Amino acid sequence: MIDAPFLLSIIIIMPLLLAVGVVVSVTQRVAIKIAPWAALPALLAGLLLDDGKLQLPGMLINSYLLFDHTGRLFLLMSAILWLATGLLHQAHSGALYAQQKIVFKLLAMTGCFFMSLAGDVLMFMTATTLTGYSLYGLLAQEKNTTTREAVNVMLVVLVVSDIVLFELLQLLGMHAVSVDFIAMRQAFVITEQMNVQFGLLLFGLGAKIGLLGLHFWLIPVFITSHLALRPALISFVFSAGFIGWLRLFPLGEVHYPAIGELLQWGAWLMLGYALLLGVRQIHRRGVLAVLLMIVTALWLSIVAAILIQPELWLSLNRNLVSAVTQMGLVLSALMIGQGLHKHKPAWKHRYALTLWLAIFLLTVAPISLVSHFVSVNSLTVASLWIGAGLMMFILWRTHFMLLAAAEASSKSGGHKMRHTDSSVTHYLFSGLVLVGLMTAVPNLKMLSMFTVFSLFLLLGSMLVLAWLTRFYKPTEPSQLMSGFIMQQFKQGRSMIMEMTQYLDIYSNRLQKSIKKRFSPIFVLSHFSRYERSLNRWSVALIIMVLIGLLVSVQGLLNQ
Amino acid sequence: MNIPMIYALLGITLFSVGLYGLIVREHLLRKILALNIMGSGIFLVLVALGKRSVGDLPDPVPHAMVITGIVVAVSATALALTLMLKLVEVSGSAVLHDAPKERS
Amino acid sequence: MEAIDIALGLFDLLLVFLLLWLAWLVMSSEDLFKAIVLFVAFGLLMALVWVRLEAPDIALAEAAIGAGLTGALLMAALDRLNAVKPMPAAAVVTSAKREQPSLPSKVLPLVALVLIVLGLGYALLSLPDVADGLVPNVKEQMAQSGVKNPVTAVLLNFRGYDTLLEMVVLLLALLSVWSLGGVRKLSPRNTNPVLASLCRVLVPVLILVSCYLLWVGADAPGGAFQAGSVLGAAGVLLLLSGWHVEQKILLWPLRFILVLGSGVFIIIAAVLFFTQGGLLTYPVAQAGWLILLLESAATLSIGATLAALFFGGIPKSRVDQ
Amino acid sequence: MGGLLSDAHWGVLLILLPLFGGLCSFLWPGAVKFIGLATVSAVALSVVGLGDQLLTTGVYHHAVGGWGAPLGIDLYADGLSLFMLMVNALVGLGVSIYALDYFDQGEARRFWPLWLLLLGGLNALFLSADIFNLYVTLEIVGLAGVGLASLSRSGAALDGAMRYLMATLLGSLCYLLGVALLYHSAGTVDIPLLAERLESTPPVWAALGLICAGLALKTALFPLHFWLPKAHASASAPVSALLSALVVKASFYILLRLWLEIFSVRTEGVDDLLGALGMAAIIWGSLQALQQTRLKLMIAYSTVSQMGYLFLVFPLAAAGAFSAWSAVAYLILSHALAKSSMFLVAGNLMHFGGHDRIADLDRAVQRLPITVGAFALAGVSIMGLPPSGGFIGKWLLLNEALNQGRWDLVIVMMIGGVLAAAYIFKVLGFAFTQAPVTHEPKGVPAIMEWSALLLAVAAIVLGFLASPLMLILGIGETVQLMGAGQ
Amino acid sequence: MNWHTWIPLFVVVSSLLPGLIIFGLPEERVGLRTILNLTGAVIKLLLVSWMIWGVYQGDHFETRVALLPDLDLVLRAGPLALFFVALSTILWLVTTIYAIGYLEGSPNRSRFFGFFSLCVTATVGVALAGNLITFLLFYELLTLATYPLIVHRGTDTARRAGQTYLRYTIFGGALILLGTVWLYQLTGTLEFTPRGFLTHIDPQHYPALKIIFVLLIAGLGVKAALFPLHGWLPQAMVAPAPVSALLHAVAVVKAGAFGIVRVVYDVFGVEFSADLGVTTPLAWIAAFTIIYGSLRALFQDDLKRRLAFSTVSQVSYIALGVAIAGPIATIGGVVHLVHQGLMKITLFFCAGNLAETLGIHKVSEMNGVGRRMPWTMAAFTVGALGMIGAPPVAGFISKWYLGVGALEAGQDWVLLVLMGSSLLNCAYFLPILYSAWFKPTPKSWPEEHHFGRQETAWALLLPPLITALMALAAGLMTGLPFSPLEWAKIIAEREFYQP
Repeated sequence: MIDAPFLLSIIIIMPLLLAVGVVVSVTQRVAIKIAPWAALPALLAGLLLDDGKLQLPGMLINSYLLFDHTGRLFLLMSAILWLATGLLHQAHSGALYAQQKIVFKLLAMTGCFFMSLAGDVLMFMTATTLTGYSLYGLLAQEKNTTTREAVNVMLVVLVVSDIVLFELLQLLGMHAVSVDFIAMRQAFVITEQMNVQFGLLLFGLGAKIGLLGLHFWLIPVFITSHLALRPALISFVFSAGFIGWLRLFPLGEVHYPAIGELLQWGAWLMLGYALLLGVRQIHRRGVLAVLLMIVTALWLSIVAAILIQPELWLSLNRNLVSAVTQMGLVLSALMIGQGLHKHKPAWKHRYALTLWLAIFLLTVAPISLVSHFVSVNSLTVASLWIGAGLMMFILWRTHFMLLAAAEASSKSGGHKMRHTDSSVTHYLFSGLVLVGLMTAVPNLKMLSMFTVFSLFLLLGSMLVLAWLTRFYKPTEPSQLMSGFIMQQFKQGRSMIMEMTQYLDIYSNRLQKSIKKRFSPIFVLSHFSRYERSLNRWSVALIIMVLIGLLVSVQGLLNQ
Repeated sequence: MNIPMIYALLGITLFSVGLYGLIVREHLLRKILALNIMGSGIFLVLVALGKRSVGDLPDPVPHAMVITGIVVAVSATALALTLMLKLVEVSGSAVLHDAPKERS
Repeated sequence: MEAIDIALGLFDLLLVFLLLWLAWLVMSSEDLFKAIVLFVAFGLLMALVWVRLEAPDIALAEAAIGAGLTGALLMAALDRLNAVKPMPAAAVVTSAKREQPSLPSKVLPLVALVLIVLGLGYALLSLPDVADGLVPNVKEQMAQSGVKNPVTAVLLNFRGYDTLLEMVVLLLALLSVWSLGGVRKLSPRNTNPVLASLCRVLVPVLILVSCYLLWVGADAPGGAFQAGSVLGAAGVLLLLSGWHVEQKILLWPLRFILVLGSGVFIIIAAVLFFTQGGLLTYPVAQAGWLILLLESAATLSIGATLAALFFGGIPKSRVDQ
Repeated sequence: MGGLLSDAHWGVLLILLPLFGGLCSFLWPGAVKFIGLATVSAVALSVVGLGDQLLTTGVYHHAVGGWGAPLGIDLYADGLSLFMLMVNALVGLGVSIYALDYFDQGEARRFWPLWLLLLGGLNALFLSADIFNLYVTLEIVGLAGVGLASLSRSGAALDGAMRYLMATLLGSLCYLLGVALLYHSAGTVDIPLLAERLESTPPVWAALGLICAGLALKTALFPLHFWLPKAHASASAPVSALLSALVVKASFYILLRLWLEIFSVRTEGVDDLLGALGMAAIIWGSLQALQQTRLKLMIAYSTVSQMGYLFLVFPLAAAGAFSAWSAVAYLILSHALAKSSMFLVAGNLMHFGGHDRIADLDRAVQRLPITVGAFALAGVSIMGLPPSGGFIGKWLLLNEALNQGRWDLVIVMMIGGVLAAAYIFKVLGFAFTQAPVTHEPKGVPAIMEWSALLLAVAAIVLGFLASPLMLILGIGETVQLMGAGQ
Repeated sequence: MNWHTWIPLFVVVSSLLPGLIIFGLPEERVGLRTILNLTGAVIKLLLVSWMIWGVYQGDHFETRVALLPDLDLVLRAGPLALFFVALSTILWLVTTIYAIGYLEGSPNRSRFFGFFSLCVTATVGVALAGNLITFLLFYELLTLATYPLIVHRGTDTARRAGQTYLRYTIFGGALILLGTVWLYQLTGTLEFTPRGFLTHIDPQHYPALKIIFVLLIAGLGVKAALFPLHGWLPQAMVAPAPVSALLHAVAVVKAGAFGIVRVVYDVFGVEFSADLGVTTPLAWIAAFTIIYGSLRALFQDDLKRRLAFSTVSQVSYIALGVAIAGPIATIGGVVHLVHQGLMKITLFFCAGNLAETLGIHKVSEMNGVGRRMPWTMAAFTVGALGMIGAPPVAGFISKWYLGVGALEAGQDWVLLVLMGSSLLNCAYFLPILYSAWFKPTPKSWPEEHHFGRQETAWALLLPPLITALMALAAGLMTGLPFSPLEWAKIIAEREFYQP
């Protein structure tokens, strides 16, 4: 392992240089060629470099790049996913796709790497906003209005969550001695209004990973996003959401059983809601959005457990991170791979095999963490098992529905996807699943025989259940948007617009009326009448006499 | 109430009559006359009060002042008359209008 | 003795009453010509008052300038006024009636008038009965003044600076009149023989009188201003009788004479300034001569100025009349 | 010449020179411009001479004819009169340079003699210490002013001149009656002696009343300002500059001088009356100025308003503080410079455009940048914005008013400043906008533009010369006396 | 070394002299005029950097000229003064380049550049003023110098805008004059002393001091566009773009804000004014202006009016920072002085570019403009993000310090105001970005000028990019020793909170 922290900076500088290259017309052609491989240095660094810290002298307020275990794992995940995005982009759009897209892509990539390497809070905020806005730039390129609307909602949520996070950091900043994560965590520990700050954290970070109240943007964006952008989306969501938790929230150092209980029940609620949504959801990527919600629910239950028994954190830390990255990779694999079987019947068996493996890996990740809680917190164990079961059930159900749909369409001769680029997706699909397998290896070792057996039992039962319910089709497809909240949002916006519009109109009208009534000419006109009378000789001289008399009388008085 | 005091009182009455004329009468020639009468009134006051000196020689300084005053009065009157004539030539009336017409 | 005093007292009261009545008439008379004639009469009575107040110099000046010349100027102005805008008597009356001054603008001045008279009267009455002012100072310094007549001494020596400025005032008046451009020439009178002969007799006499007044000024009432005004009267008489100044005198000599009075004064002041080191400090020995020189120059220029003022505009030569 | 220079009587020179110049220019109309300019510059030099003489030897005192106070007439020059002489010299120089090119041949021949005699009269007025002598100089200034005002012989000019003549004569006669009363109650006409001999007896009060009324009429204080706008607006430009800057100030100077010496001890109520009239003048003058559509009338009304500022000093002077006097002297100098520059600018615009309607200042900025620049700088001084002399005057006056807790004066001064800004920027606003070109513009000679600018710049530079000028004001104990007296 | 006494004067003269010369230049001498302008700017930059280096070492620069016997004009280069002078000098250089490009071929440019240099002289004077009287002198000079620039176009609307501008500023000037005289009356001195010179005044004058504070802040508030007195700013947008860029984003508005900082810190002293109880109402007004400005900006279809209202709200951040009497909040307020200047001038440059090249004045006409003018819109985006407070660009640092400072000073409600204003900023900036980048371009632009290959003239394009980069660098590189933030810290520690 090379101990050279300065190499870390290359990870960030490389994509930026390429972005500049793309913009400058001279080097545009070369830069576009290299663009897809921009994630390579991050991958190599993730593999070869050992932990370290790089102090950036001028940058922000004494900020530095931190490269530790969680950083490494998330960096690897983002690197792989961005590599996949690059390849998919090149494969799918073929021709020299819009220069604007590449610039946004490279910027988003830099942002993601920055997030995993950020050593201090402000750097992390910069990275999140950079990625958020450039991803928005990428997603908003689509022509049809529904995607536009969905992505706009996403942006609004992102911006609001950023502002909330910024306020939280300011609240912490008051107590923190400096701006980096460690100091922030101490600040978190010693604050009095813990619940206010935890609420802000939950809102700020939850918005990105689809917390219950803020999940409405997730499904539409997952469904409408362009094929090549899906891995990037997952990488942004996972790193923006989970790195924030891991770095900012002092897991293991703070003991708040009250909040823990509340969070636990929140997680249960989320799981129930996810089940409801999953069943009603027919679109294959919509389902994956629900899966993401389930993952978040599991994460919250784990956090709740740690809040109740902080000492669990030490042992749990490493596997939790690897489990999360594993789930991320598998989810992104499913995002690309699901539904591939339609156009390449020959690859059907390989596809079925990888799908099975993916589902297995996805569900085994939470189960592998069960061993930590088995003796301590039964509720968390139950939620983990239920979560895994739910995931399996929903995945299988969508798989069977896809199979049924495939038969129906093959009978009616549905449209054929373009064949050429689907091969790349195949390879990437299986590649990502294999990488997921590799990250899962350390966790699998932890599995006891009993858990493996019960896992397979669960797998079988879920398979049967999914097979039975594959014919139940929800009557009307769930709208693209979870309608109700969107309407509220729209009406609220228009109402505010009108209210402040009146403010504008009234102030103009007020100004005009003042000008008309008290205009100087109006006031002065009746002064000129007095002036004319003053100009008459007799009046003036009488006044003069009066003044003379006044003066002499004055003299007499105070003689 | 000796003689000089009477004449002094006459002087101030003449001054007031002149002032009254100046205020009330509108024709410029009359105003010039009024000014002259006021002037004589003031000269009267000057010389009359000068007479109160003991001995036979009345105070010569007011006399000198009055002679200067008379010359100044005549030059002012001459100028006023010429100005009035020019004004009449131009504006046609020897009365200082309060310029309602020229109020632009 | 009392009889004379009583008579004189009665005479004074009569004079005071007459003057007041005349002043009121001048102010309230409707017809301008009448007003001017009354004003001339007022002037003559004023001369009488000056005699009563033992101010012979002023009496002379008042008679010559106050009554005579101002009267002439007013008459000439009225004549020109009628020539420019023949003012029908009715027009004057109607104009007066049209703007019949409303009651307050009539009563208010009267009230103000009465207040002024009362105020000033009270002020005068509280003055001490006997105050000899600057008489002692004048008596002391009379010796050095170089003249015997105290008024001339004050006028030309003690307060010579005032006289210098006064000459400038006279010149200024003339300058302004000339800068206003010529007024209409007097309406041409057919020079009737009586006026011509009177003029031939009277002018030399007037010139003689002015010279006498100039000379006697040093010792007795007289002096530059009285002499000058008499000379001016002579000039007016000549102008009235249609006499015209020749071309060649018009340009430079006339201006020289007009400027002579103040010019000499300033030159002497400058000379004295350089020699004596002060403004108008006459050396005691030559004081008398210097005053005489000043007075003669002043007489000449006053006469010319007063005549020119009567004439109105810049006298053009006969050619471009 | 050395001996002559050091102890020479510069004062006498100041009086004789202009009179002599006036006579020569009357005698030799051909060389009138040369004589005029020579005399004015000679006067300016002698003012400088007098200045350094005063600085070295203190107050200048000269008995005319060697007769001494009660009998003869005294010339007296202290800080205040030197300041006024400086105003004369500066504005006189500027206006004379302007007049070189402004008048055609005929008018020039009539302008210069009158102007030089006026200058002589003003110098005599500022130097004399004898109230009857002041009357005669007042007459000279009055008649010369009327002569100059009626120079252009237009209908409006004659009407204005007539009103001005009537007002001046009436004012002088009242003043003369006042002098008579003073003479007969104190037996002398010399100011220092009067100061010693006068007690508060009824005649003195009557005299005070008459003199205040007469001089207020001549200074066009608020209710008696009816003659000023027409006279100053209708006269030709350099003449209205002289009238506004110098002549109006002369009668104020006499009132100030008499107040300083004779009356201040006895008057409590009267100075508040004058202060009240001053305040009314500021407000009324500005309001009227705002309404005028013609530039020269506006500037004339602005004079009425600015004169109000000068009268504010009377209520403050009761405590005899030195800063009140220096404030008023400063205001006089800066107003004289700024106002004369403004009238010269108005002259330029009339000469260029044939009219001075404010609304149709057709893009004057583009065609006459120097003139509009001069107007702007002069405006800055009139408004009392910082870099200018007007600001220093306003600052001192404000300081003094606050010192004595006179809040009414402070408020009025503020309103006056804002109103002044209103009507000045109204003109500047129009200078930028395009108006329909109604006439064929006539070129304005460079001298006329530059002399206007020179005066305006002087008003601004004045702002930076505060301390040396205050030193000059300090000469002569009259001001200190007042201060020390209280 | 007597050099130190004359440098501040040279700095002021270095823009006054070219200005006066340019006034005299005939219209067609473009080359000479540009050289004069640029040399003036460069000389000033060098002098300023020399002074910055000097002050950093602790030297003392002061020029003293006697104005009145006991009152003199002082030009003193303290850290705070240099902070503002550096900002205005750099931006003057950039804006001159921009103005040369913008006014190509338009009438009476000599007059324009003359007054332009006068404005900068006045701004530098305001910054370097050592006592309240000098401040007042240059403050009024600024009013006089900006008026002709506003009415430069000579149209009737310009005249009316000039009229309203004057009505406000002259009124403000009068208030300040009254306050200054009264203060001079009470204390006898007007020198800016680090912790204020009013501590020794005996308490019975306190009500008077309160009124003086209100007078001064109202007078300064006119230029700093605090709520009731902001009416002139949106109307002054009728002026040409470089005028509205330098003056209404940097010089005039900042002079007002800088004045408020000076009055609160160097005249009253922040502790004294806090326990005098005057800072909280100021904080309330500033907060209300922030919200009001943003609300009004929401509905202005005219781009420059929207930016004007956003200036109204942004400048009140500085007032807010000052009013929260805490060291960190001060740093936030003072550093926002520079950050807001950099960001806002970029936005105005871009607005000028759009108006000049494509004839766009309305926000509704800006669909797809990102494609036609990508670089200008990139600069606009950087500026807009900065305004919103998005981290990489400079805006978020000042918001960060303001927020933390407010909390430290115990004024929690300020946090809500900051949050609300950030939201509103997003509400009126993001739609512009969205419509510029993602909406289809219209068939034709109102009046399009083509400049060969690049999107617009170099002189128009370079300045916004430079200022955008500066804003980005001020955001990213705040750690560097001479960055605005470090300098603000020096100001806070040296000038305001000396032990």
